[in-house]
Amino acid sequence: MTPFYRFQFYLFALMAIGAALLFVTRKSPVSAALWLVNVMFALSGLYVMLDAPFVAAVQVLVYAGAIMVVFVFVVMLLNLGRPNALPDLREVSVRIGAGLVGVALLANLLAVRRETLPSVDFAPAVDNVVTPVAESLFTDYLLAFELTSILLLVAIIGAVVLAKRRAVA
Amino acid sequence: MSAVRQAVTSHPLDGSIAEWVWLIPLLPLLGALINGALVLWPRLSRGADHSLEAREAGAASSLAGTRWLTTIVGPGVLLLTFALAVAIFLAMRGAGEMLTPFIRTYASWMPAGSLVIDWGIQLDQLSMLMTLVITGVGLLIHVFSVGYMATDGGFARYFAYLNLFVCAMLVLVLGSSYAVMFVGWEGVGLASYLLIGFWFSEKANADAGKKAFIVNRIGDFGLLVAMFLLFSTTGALDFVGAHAGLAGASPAVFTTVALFLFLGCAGKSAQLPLYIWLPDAMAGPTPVSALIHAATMVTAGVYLIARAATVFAGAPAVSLFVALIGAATALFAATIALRQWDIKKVLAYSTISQLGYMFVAVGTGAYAAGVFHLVTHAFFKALLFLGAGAVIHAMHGAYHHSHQPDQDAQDLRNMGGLRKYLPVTSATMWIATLAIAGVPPLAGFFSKDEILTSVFTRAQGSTLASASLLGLPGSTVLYLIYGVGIVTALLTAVYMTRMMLLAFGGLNRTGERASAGLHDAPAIMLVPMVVLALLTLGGGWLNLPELIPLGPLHLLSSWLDPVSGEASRALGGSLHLDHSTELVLVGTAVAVALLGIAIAVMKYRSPISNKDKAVPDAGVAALLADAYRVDEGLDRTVVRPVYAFSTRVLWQGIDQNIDRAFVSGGRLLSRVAGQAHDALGGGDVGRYAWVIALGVLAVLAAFTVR
Amino acid sequence: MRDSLIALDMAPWILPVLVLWPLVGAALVRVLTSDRITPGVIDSMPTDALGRGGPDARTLTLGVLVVEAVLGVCAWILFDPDTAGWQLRADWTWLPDIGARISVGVDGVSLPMLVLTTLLMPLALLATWNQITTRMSSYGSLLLALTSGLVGVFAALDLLLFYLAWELMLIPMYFIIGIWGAAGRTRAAMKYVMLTMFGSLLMLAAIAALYVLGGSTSFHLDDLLRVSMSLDTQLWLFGAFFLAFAIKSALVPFHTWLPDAQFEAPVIGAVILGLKVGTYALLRFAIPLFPAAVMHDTVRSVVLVLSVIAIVWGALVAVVQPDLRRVLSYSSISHLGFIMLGCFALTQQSVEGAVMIMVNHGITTSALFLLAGFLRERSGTDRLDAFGGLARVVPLFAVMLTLSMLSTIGLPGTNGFIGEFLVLIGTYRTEPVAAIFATSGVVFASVYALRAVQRLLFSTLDTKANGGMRDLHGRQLAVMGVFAVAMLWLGLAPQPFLRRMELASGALVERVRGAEYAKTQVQPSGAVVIGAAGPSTAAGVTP
Amino acid sequence: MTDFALPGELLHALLPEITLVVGTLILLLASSWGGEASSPTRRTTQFAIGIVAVTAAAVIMAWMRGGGGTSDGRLAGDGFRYAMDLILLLGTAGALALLHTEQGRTRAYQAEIPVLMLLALCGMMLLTAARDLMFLFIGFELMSLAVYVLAGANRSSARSAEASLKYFLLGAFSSGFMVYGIALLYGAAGDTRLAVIGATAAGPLYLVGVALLLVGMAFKVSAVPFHLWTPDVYDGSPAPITAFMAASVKAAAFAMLLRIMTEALGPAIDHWHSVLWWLAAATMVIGNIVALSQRNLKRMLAYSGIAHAGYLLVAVLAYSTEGAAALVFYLLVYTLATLGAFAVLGIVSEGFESVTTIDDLAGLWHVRPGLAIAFAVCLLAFLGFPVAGGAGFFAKWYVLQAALASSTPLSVLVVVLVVSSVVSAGYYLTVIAAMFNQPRGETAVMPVPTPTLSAVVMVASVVALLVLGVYPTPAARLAASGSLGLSPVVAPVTAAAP
Amino acid sequence: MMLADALIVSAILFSIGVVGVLTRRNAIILFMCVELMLNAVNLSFVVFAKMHGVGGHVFVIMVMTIAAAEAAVGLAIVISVFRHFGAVDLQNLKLLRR
Repeated sequence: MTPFYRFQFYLFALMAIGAALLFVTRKSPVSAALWLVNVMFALSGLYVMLDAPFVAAVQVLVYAGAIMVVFVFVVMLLNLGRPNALPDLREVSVRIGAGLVGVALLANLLAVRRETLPSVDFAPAVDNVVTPVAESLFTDYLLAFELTSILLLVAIIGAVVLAKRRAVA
Repeated sequence: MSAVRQAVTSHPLDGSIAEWVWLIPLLPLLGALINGALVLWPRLSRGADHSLEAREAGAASSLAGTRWLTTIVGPGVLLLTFALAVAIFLAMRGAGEMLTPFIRTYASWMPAGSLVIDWGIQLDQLSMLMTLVITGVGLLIHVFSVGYMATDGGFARYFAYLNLFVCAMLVLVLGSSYAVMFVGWEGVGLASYLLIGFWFSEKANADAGKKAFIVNRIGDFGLLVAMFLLFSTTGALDFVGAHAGLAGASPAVFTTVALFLFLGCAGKSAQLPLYIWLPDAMAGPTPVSALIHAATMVTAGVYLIARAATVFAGAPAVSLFVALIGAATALFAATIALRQWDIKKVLAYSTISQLGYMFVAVGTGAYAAGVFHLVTHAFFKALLFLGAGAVIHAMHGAYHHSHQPDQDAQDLRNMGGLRKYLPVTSATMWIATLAIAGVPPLAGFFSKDEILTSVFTRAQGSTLASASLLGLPGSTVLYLIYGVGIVTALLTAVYMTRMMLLAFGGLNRTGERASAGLHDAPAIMLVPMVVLALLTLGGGWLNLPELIPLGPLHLLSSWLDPVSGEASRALGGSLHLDHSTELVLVGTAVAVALLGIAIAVMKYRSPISNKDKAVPDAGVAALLADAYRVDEGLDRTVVRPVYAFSTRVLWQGIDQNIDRAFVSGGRLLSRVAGQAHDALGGGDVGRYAWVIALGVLAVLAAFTVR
Repeated sequence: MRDSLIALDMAPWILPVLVLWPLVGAALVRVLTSDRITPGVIDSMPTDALGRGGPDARTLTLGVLVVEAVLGVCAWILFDPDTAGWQLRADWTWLPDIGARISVGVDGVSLPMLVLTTLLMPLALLATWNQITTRMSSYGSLLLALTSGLVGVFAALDLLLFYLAWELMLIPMYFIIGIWGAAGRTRAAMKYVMLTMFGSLLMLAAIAALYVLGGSTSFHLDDLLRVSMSLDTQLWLFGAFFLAFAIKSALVPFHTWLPDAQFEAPVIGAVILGLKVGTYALLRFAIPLFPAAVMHDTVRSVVLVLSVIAIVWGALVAVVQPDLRRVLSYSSISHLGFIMLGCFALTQQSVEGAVMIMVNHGITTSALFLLAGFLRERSGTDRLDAFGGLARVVPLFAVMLTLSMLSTIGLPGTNGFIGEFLVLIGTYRTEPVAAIFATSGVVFASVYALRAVQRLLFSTLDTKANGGMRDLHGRQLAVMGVFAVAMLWLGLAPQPFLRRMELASGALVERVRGAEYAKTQVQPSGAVVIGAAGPSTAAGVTP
Repeated sequence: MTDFALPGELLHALLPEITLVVGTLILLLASSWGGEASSPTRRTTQFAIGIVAVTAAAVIMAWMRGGGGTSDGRLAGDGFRYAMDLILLLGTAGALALLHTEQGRTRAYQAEIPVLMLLALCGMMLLTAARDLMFLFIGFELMSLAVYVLAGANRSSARSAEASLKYFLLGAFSSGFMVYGIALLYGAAGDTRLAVIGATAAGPLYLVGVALLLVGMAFKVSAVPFHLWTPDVYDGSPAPITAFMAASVKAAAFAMLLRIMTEALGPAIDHWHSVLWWLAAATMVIGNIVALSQRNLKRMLAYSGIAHAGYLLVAVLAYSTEGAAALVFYLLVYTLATLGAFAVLGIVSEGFESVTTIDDLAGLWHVRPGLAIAFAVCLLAFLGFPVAGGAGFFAKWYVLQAALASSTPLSVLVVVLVVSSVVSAGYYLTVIAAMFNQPRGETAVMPVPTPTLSAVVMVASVVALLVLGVYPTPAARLAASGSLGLSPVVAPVTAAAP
Repeated sequence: MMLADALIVSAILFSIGVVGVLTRRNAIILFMCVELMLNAVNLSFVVFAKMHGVGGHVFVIMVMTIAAAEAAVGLAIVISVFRHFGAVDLQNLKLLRR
């Protein structure tokens, strides 16, 4: 593992964390959404470094590219582009409390550090990163794959049912 | 009805008329049922009438139609019973000496495991004597009642109750076990309750009945506990078995049983401190007072102690205590009787006082003397009450006819000079008065003298004299009792003479209009009085002392010897006084009686003013007139606090608050919980998320914090 | 008579029929008759709810109950007083998976209660004939369902069946109070059900625990009697059972629901609430199942003290009650103290006495509640201060009231005396102090009873309207006559009952008292082996 | 070369689900075919009930044939799956019937609503079958997404929309925790199969994973303190959907919970046992106490449902075959009672703008005795009252028995259960008292005549409850055989119950 | 070493997501915070996939699909709510309360 590799890793990590912090502190929905996109890009970088280029690609394409766009679209649709008259953030005391909760949560989650993780080789494996995913997806997790189709069907029907303009009897 | 269990050994009375003894309590019961049916029958057949007047009129006409039946049945059953009792008595006399009681069991009553309680009758000398007194005096009083109650609307009801009473009283004295006796014991209490409250439309009368029953129940509590202790010690409740089973029991058992028994006796026989019901019991019709509250029921305590002589003989200290209480009661009641204005109240306190004498007797182990006084007292006190009844009857009639119903027909201050109007009544009552005062040769003299003599004798030396009570030597206690007895005798003479003088002596205070209506009672009432007067005159012959050998000596004592003689000797020893001492004692008693009469004559010779102009009593006299204000005191210290405690603390304080706490607590809980829960979320998703996050933290912490 | 019944081979099915017949009857009544709707409601009524014609619901209900009573008498005749153990048994598989059985049987303790119930129900219905006139079909079927529950409680030997019957009583009673009760009915019914459920659900948990401890194979009492438990377990489970039964039978301090429920309930409800199912169940289940707990010193002291408190408390509070019904309720609470005392003193006499009080209470208090009902029927109230001098107006009523009150306070010669006397004399043998304190109850009892009698019957007739009051007549008089005969008969000659109780109560005492010896020989593990002697001892041995 | 064809084994194992999905897709096409004018919702609903019936037949066939699992251990073919499937199908069928009635009245629902219900059912059936966290998660989300939409099914109602949003946001939030837990468990075990996870030593990763997974499931079964959404969502959703959520969604979530607990979380029992203990206790107590103060019937039933989740958690905690059987039986009874109660609720709430309160039921018995009695039976079944409440008693009984027979007897929890049941009597009986003891108000609205399908649901539920209340053996046997395949992989350690 | 660090980053991002949920009132942003949480989880999956093989990657793909579906449904719900309430501020959504 090269120091540069390590530098890059921490750079993306810090980027993600920083962007996430900015995301939760923005008042404007649009800027918040954009900072979230930023987080996703940083994560995508981390994915690459963690030997998951396919996931990284999907992350950028689907997550940042599709899902977040929908978000921004809805924000715009509902004319929320400018900050509301009401502040979106809750009162300072709530924010401080939330921060404390977050820290406590983190402290608890960090119990996972007690686990000794195996040391793995971080040399990027260039070859054939998609095939194992595909094989797994279409054999062991075939059912899951098929199920996602139903899931998406539900999403479609749901969206149609809820959002379609219709004269209600 | 056939005997279920026959005595194993043969008995002199086997096969005699005594086998019919079960009829004795049943005949009066039959009378009660017939009379009861006569009362209720018109109601049964005329239930549909809607107006009270119509119904009562109908019932009254129906009753009038059956009045003759009641007149026959009421006293008639008593006559039959008395005849049967006499026949059995004669059979007993004829059977010679009878050392064991004649016991017949007819059915099993309460068998439960080792507990055997049978419906059984025990006929022995004591129960025979009591039966004779009850049926004899009872018969006379029934006859008297026919006249006394002649105009009362509740004629049949009255006889139903009275017959019921006689039945219960006979069960009481004939029962072969404590349990069966208890049936009669409570039965007479019930009959007494019903008869005291006979004119229940007056609240005071009903109250008096209630009070009598409740106070008696306090005594019954003692009796019950005594039975429990007897059963757990001896495993038996019949007299023979239980008394036999006590042999060898520890003195503590004897003492405890005797004490609790005495509590029962004190209640029934109106001893301190449970006497309070008896004066109030005068609310009942006067013949009832004569029969129940003078002659029979109130002496049940004396009977029971004589019956349980074995128990008391084993507990000398308790016997002393009994005697002491008896003496105290005698004196206490006598003082109150000094200042009573109600003729029946005087007699009532007099009865309490005389009962005290009887308890002195049975307490000192002179069971025969006690029973003797019981018998003579039954004669003269019944006579006094009947006389009082005749007076009241006359006064009431007079006031009624002169349309002065609000005048008190029982107040001595309204009487005076009645001798002129009621000569027979006056004469018979004077006989009784002299008897109760202890003037020889009347019955009261003999019985009272025997009691005082036996107390003095035992003080000289006996088991009792050597026992001790509360640290006092027995002989001291006995001398004290003797002194109290003498003082009481003096007071008895005083208050009785006072009563007689106020009622019959001096000038008439009834009033112009009314006095014209005063006249002696009809024959049906006078005849019983005369018979009782004769008995009072001759009653002393039942038990003549050696000192006065006018006939066969100690008839009663020797008759009762198989029942209580042994116990009597165990307590009293066999010491005999020499003739001179005895003579002095008799002389003292007679002198005291005469002195008392003299005092009263001195004081009440001069005419007193009418009630309306009477000066109220003051000081001690007022205290006596108010009977030491015991009732008021009890009301203030016991009755009202208990009521207040029940109402304020137990009921409203605790019960209702438990209730309220339950209901409103539930409501409060649900409301508070609901509100608290709303405060948690209140519809705001953000807050819900908060709760979830905190929940996550808690769950996580449970897993990660070790 | 008995032989012919045996010849009919009635014994094996009489109890199941007794339990099920009222349920069948309830269905019949509901199907064949319809609720008579009060006119005011009809306007807003859809036509289908108006119902059909058909026979009179009351009459039909009465008919069913009379048949039940006849069957009850048959059971009484079939019962052999000289045989120990369960009789008239029936035992069918019910839920094979968990081992629950429909197992019924009676012994000398349950038989009197069962027969009493079957006889009481038609009498009570007859006496309250005109008091409930709305929705009689529902009323009749609820009453019948309730009867079934009551009989089931007395007959069940399988604990699950018992529990079902136990709860089956609750819902009809809730509705009878809640629908036909007085103004405060909803609250009273709610309180009754909530408290009872609290107890009975704890008991359910205890039954489950007992069942699991016994190997999860059977609910039969005989089998559960053989379960061995440590003292601690016994104490906990006994506590749950005891709480259930103490609440149901209104032991101080769980008694406050009773006066309210009996006050608000229609008369027949009050009568049924007076049936001592709680103490019966205590005697049948809680005491024999947990002998070591029953003999535990602390438990005994607590229960005995509570019993004595109940006796005195009930009597004292009864003294100051303004209504006849409340007086009666509190007198019940006082009686309950005697029953508890008898159950826990555990001598032959006290146990027999306790059962006698249960029976007597069913007779006497029922009579009194019916009388209170007659008062209300006639004048709309039973406040003591609304009356006075009634003895003049309604002498038959007065005689019955006085007789019943005397029975309540245990006057010798009435049935009340037998039970109290036996309980006290038996208790004195083992618990003299408690017995002495309890005996003081006889004094307080006379205070409340005579006060009520005096306020109602004696004094002046001060209310004009009461002068026109109608005396007992016809149906009511006949019913009351039966009660009067029963009171005197049981008071003078109770041995038909005592004889039947003898063996059962002896066996009970022996079973529990026997455990006392075992307690001295605690095994190393701390477990007390109980009932190892097998079903023959459990079922009853000649003492 | 990998064979990408759908393996026969999988087809075999998923026959009921495939039946359902194929039927649903056909229905979807058919429903859009009709166009809007003909208001196809009721017809769609009827067909949907038919599809449910066919699926039920498929389930029964699969069960009778036996051994329907896959060899890779990702799908179970045990009795638990099929028994739970049947309960879910029952609940769905009932909810569809109620929807049919509701639609007949309000015409507020689109034809796709029954389709969504069937798709949600598909997710639920996956939850009962899956033994792989990935399938479970997808099934879970499938169910959840459909139900989020269903909560907002009444598009004309703001309350419905609000319920939908609340449910959605909180559901997504909690499933975030859950999926994080799954990730950690995957990290600890290296596989998503439950069996593999269950054979893993409980390290830190594992424990934190269990904790977060628990949170996610606790949310879905609405255990305290993750329950706050329940009353709002039940209140705002259309009544048939509420019934669907109360009965089927809860049952599916419990099926998932039980399977995961038993097959995957054995190694951590020492840790989660006490946590779940407290959750169960708090759920029972708080659910019941808060329900006391509710006047709105749907909210009251929501809190009652929360309390029932607590009872069911006790069955889970028993951690035994008996516990599993008790859970199945309980869910069956709960489904029946819920359907019956909502059937009545649907009828009596006709004509009310927003909420139906206890006061609206006052005197119901006097005008519509049948409705009142049916409702009372269902409430008493919730209460666990014997005979009158029918099988509700046995449901509680089996739970009690399992809890006490558990290797770590849950005595204290049993007492909590019992006492909180008494509290629950407080609100159930208040409703009953209102219906029976109070007079019908002058101005009270007369309930509509009972529609056929509602009547069928109501009567069938009540009769089933009552019959099973006297003779529960058939259902108990079904439940018992429904739990056979579900014995704990790791024998429960003697855990320290608080 | 870096695996552990990556997990920590994941935990931090997750916590930030939770904090966001707790501090925001706008439904859409709240939903975005949930998306952040999912992203954090995905990072964990990828890390574990590095340890255990591609199963994690498949899971990430599934999560993304689900997130997409959720977004579709969620935003539809938001729109529906907006139609009724004219806002998506959670503090305005208080029809459903006691």
